[in-house]
Amino acid sequence: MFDPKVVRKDFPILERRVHGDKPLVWLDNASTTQKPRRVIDCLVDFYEHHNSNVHRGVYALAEEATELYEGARAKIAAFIGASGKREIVFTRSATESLNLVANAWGRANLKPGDKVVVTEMEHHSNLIPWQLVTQATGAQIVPWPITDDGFLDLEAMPRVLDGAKIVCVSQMSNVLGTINPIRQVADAAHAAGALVLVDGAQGVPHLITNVAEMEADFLAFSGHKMLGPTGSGGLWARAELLDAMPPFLGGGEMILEVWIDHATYNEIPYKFEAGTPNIAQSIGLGAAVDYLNDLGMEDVRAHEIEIVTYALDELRKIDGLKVFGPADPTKRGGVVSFWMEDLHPHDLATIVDTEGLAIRAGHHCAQPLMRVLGVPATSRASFYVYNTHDDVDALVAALGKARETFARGGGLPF
Amino acid sequence: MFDPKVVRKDFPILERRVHGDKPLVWLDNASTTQKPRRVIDCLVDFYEHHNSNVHRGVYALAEEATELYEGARAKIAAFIGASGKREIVFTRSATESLNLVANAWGRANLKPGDKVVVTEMEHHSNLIPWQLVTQATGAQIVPWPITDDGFLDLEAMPRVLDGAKIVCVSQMSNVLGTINPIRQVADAAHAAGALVLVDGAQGVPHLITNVAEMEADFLAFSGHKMLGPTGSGGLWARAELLDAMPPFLGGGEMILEVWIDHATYNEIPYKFEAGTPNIAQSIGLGAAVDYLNDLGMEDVRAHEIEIVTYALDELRKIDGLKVFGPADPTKRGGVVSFWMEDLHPHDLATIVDTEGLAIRAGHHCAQPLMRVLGVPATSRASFYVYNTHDDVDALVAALGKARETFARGGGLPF
Amino acid sequence: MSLDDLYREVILDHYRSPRNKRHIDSGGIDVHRNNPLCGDDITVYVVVDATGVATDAAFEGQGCSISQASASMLTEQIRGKKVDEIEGIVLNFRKMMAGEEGPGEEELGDLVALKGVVKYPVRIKCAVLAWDALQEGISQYEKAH
Amino acid sequence: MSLDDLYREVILDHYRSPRNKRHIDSGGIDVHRNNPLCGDDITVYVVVDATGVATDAAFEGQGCSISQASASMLTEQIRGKKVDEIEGIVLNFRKMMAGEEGPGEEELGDLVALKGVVKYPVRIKCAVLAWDALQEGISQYEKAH
Ligand SMILES: Cc1ncc(COP(=O)(O)O)c(C=O)c1O
Ligand SMILES: Cc1ncc(COP(=O)(O)O)c(C=O)c1O
Repeated sequence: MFDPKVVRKDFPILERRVHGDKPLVWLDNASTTQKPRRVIDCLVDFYEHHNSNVHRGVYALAEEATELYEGARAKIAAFIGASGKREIVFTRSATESLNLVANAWGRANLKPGDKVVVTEMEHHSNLIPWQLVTQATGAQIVPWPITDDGFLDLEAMPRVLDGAKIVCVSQMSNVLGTINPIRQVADAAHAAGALVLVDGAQGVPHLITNVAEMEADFLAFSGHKMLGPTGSGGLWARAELLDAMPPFLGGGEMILEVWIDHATYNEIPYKFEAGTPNIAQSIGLGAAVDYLNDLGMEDVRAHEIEIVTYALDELRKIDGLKVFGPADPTKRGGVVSFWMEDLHPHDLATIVDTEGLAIRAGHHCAQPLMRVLGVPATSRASFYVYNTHDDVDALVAALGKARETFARGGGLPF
Repeated sequence: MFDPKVVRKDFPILERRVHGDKPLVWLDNASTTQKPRRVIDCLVDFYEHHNSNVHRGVYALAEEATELYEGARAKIAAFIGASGKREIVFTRSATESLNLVANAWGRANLKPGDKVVVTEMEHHSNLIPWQLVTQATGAQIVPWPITDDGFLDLEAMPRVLDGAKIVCVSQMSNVLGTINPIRQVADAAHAAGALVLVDGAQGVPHLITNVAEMEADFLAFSGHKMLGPTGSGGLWARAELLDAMPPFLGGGEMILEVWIDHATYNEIPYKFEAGTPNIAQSIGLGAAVDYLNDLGMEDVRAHEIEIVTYALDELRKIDGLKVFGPADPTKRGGVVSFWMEDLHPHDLATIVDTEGLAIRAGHHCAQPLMRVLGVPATSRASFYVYNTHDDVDALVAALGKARETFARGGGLPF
Repeated sequence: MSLDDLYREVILDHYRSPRNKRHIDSGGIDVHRNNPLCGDDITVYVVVDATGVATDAAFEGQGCSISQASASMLTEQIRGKKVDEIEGIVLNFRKMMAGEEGPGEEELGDLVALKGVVKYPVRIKCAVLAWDALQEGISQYEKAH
Repeated sequence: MSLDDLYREVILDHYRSPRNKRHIDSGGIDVHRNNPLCGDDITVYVVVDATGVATDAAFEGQGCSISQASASMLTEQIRGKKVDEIEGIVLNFRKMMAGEEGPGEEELGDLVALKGVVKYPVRIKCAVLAWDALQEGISQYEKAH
């Protein structure tokens, strides 16, 4: 098991001080993670030694860049248990991956009246693309409700799946931390004739992910949330599905033969990678995967359970603080959303920031979920491999300071 | 006027040797350019000191990252003469920008029978997106022919513009080097009631670009072709157009208020930047713009004319070598495509590679143009600020070696 | 950076006991604004009489202390003023938020307490949310009259 | 890296004087393939008689010396062979292109000259283009028989 205090040393930014002399405490990992030296060095090495476009050149640098880029694809395929690298499409982000599915699969397969199931805990990135495509095709969105303790309502499953064409579900909620039972959902969805799109933006960085075991059809993920560069991410999909889908973006690299008014398309995954891709970023994501593999994803998950257990225990001691989502740390990831009486999350985040802590306040791109929870916003601390008990203690201390600033009044201000 | 031999020193990769001890001669700048130390350092500084998601956090790092990201937007707006930074949408590449226009503007505005004009010299990235959207909307593509000497056929202009909804034209051809008369095209197109989409992937890096003077409606550009990181690029469009267009990708950041089945959208440009954008890359592009501004775009262009003049002179001395595109260096950019008798470009590129030279062989993502030129492929050398006469001399010498390898036979092998 | 600059007592007071926080069927100015950063939302209501005087002003919505206090102070500050005077107040408030020193502060009354927000750039959006709604409302009013 | 490994004399000879470069209305195998990297394209034609013997083989298309010479040699090498023998040749050729040493090279005849391509990974696609077409043609043939 790794020691997060040792891991921290690999992350140059964690030396930073903010607001004068306050050491940075990074607790917004659900938004984006920091980058280890190895990833930064990988980018520098690429630009200083191998920078070239991929696939199209016959010269030495093109060959090197292509090998690095395709090597990263293979690493990612192995990391999530894909059956081969042709099932991995590089994108900028989980958002782009989800839009790719909604557009390429959705526009070709949805008809008026078709049902697209979206859970009430989905991020806007797994909702708005489906709003846009259902508006264009005449299909409709069916929300899948959640229970009071923050789980998918499995009792509602038969009803929502009835007549569904696709089910859009996050592997882990970016607000509640809930880990969803993907295999169970996939089995039921397939029995009902629906495909399953998993938003793995939060799950892939934190959980052991194996697409073969999940039995899902699509998995979107975000490289910058798993120690990779900004602008890295991808989509896994079963090869048959990718093969059958029309292209999404058009341009160089995704074609075979082109005439003015029609074209034939390249094999997968290239059919879905139009134009110059995020080359250095995808290679950097490969380096991040190497780093995570060296830590070991079992241990990444074990550390997460450990720190969330500690954080939940400490936060629950605070009077007037309510934590959202599952109580059992083994059923949730390292995302802890909470509400502190009398303190709007926005004020709270500003105050803890003056102590050097980066936490998130707001709707976390999940406005429908905020309505279900009955709050306008939450505060959210989210952990990763470099976070320690000290960070939790710093959070608790900063919350004390926030409480002092806003001496107690009466109840929720809304 | 800068000295390219001094400029070279800013580019670490130009120290590289390939195939043993051959110094790298980078002549594939039309595909992607190398990165100066300043851009690489900017990326490292971002990841080591400021890495955070943008726009959504209230803490110190989010503020710093947002300021850097929006600062880069302002630099780019100024660089191309936009009236403000709200007219700049960050994308991954010119390809993504062109797809954005085809999808967001095209799907909302094209009807069966509408005409989309695409020049015969367009890159696949400014053609395939229009194939996809015309197939979806029932509109049709009208090719705008070129003349024998590689210019847009202006005599055909009234015919192709008649009834056109949009004209898709590159600022500079990535095969012929031709600089197109955008202002003239825009005036005629507007008089005919059509919008003008300029593919600036080649033009923006090499020419002084001012969107106000161009009078176009959309300008796509590619950051990685102008010294910026891979994964950088953007779209400029007139604010009224962006305001009126529906969104393209859906997700975080591009929304205002979200319900399960509908949403309202953020103001421009954020409406078009769904999810975590290419943050470090866009900031790096800002650093590239600083670097180009320090060189001075007038001088960048002057250097280009100078080196192309020399290159054309030297290449024309080679027996059996045909250069495509305009003969006058002031009417073309630093892209030189040619055919050498008896030598397929693919073989030629392999041979010059063994001498350390990176040139491109193939259709350059412009298959329709290859048919017009009557060749299956061309060889292409393309220049930028760090290229010198020595590089041209090395090319000429390597071509001699290629000729030796393929002792002369008879004519074109097709 | 001192939090006391941001969270002045008068701000916390307006936050805890917001003035004029109620719905008005104004028939006049009635504009909703939302801050996509944090989900705060505010609706500003102003009743303008035939002589162009704001005889009543109120707000609804929820959000952080800064957005709520700013809205509360806004309603107090514009009540009984003429529309063109109100435009002056909007201008002076925006100047203060842009960090410009200057005359006109005395007209802002309690609102001067929001001056500290300038040091917290991401929070400026919170402070101006109600003002964006008010300004939009005034433009609509002026177009209609 | 020596270019002589790549551009052996026999390759240049097949490039300059391609064998069996013509159209056949084969009624048998007739498959077109294109290399999107460089735009090379090849169509392979094979006439197979009732006993499963390739009585004629030819190609058309254009491209670099490697793709053209490879196609030219292919037609020579498979002529007069039975379909299952041809499958063995395809396999041996692919093995050679994958850098595997081994028996079977003698069956490849002139094609052994293409061994040097292995050191130029981006050019392997050129060498196998005609073979991809042939293999696709054989599958189609076998499905139909
Ligand atoms: C559950 C979930 N889905 C999607 C996204 C969007 O991912 P990206 O930032 O890569 O666009 C996020 C992150 O914000 C997320 O938490
Ligand atoms: C004229 C032209 N348009 C578009 C593109 C595509 O740009 P990008 O590589 O940024 O996708 C290119 C570059 O390949 C180009 O030369």
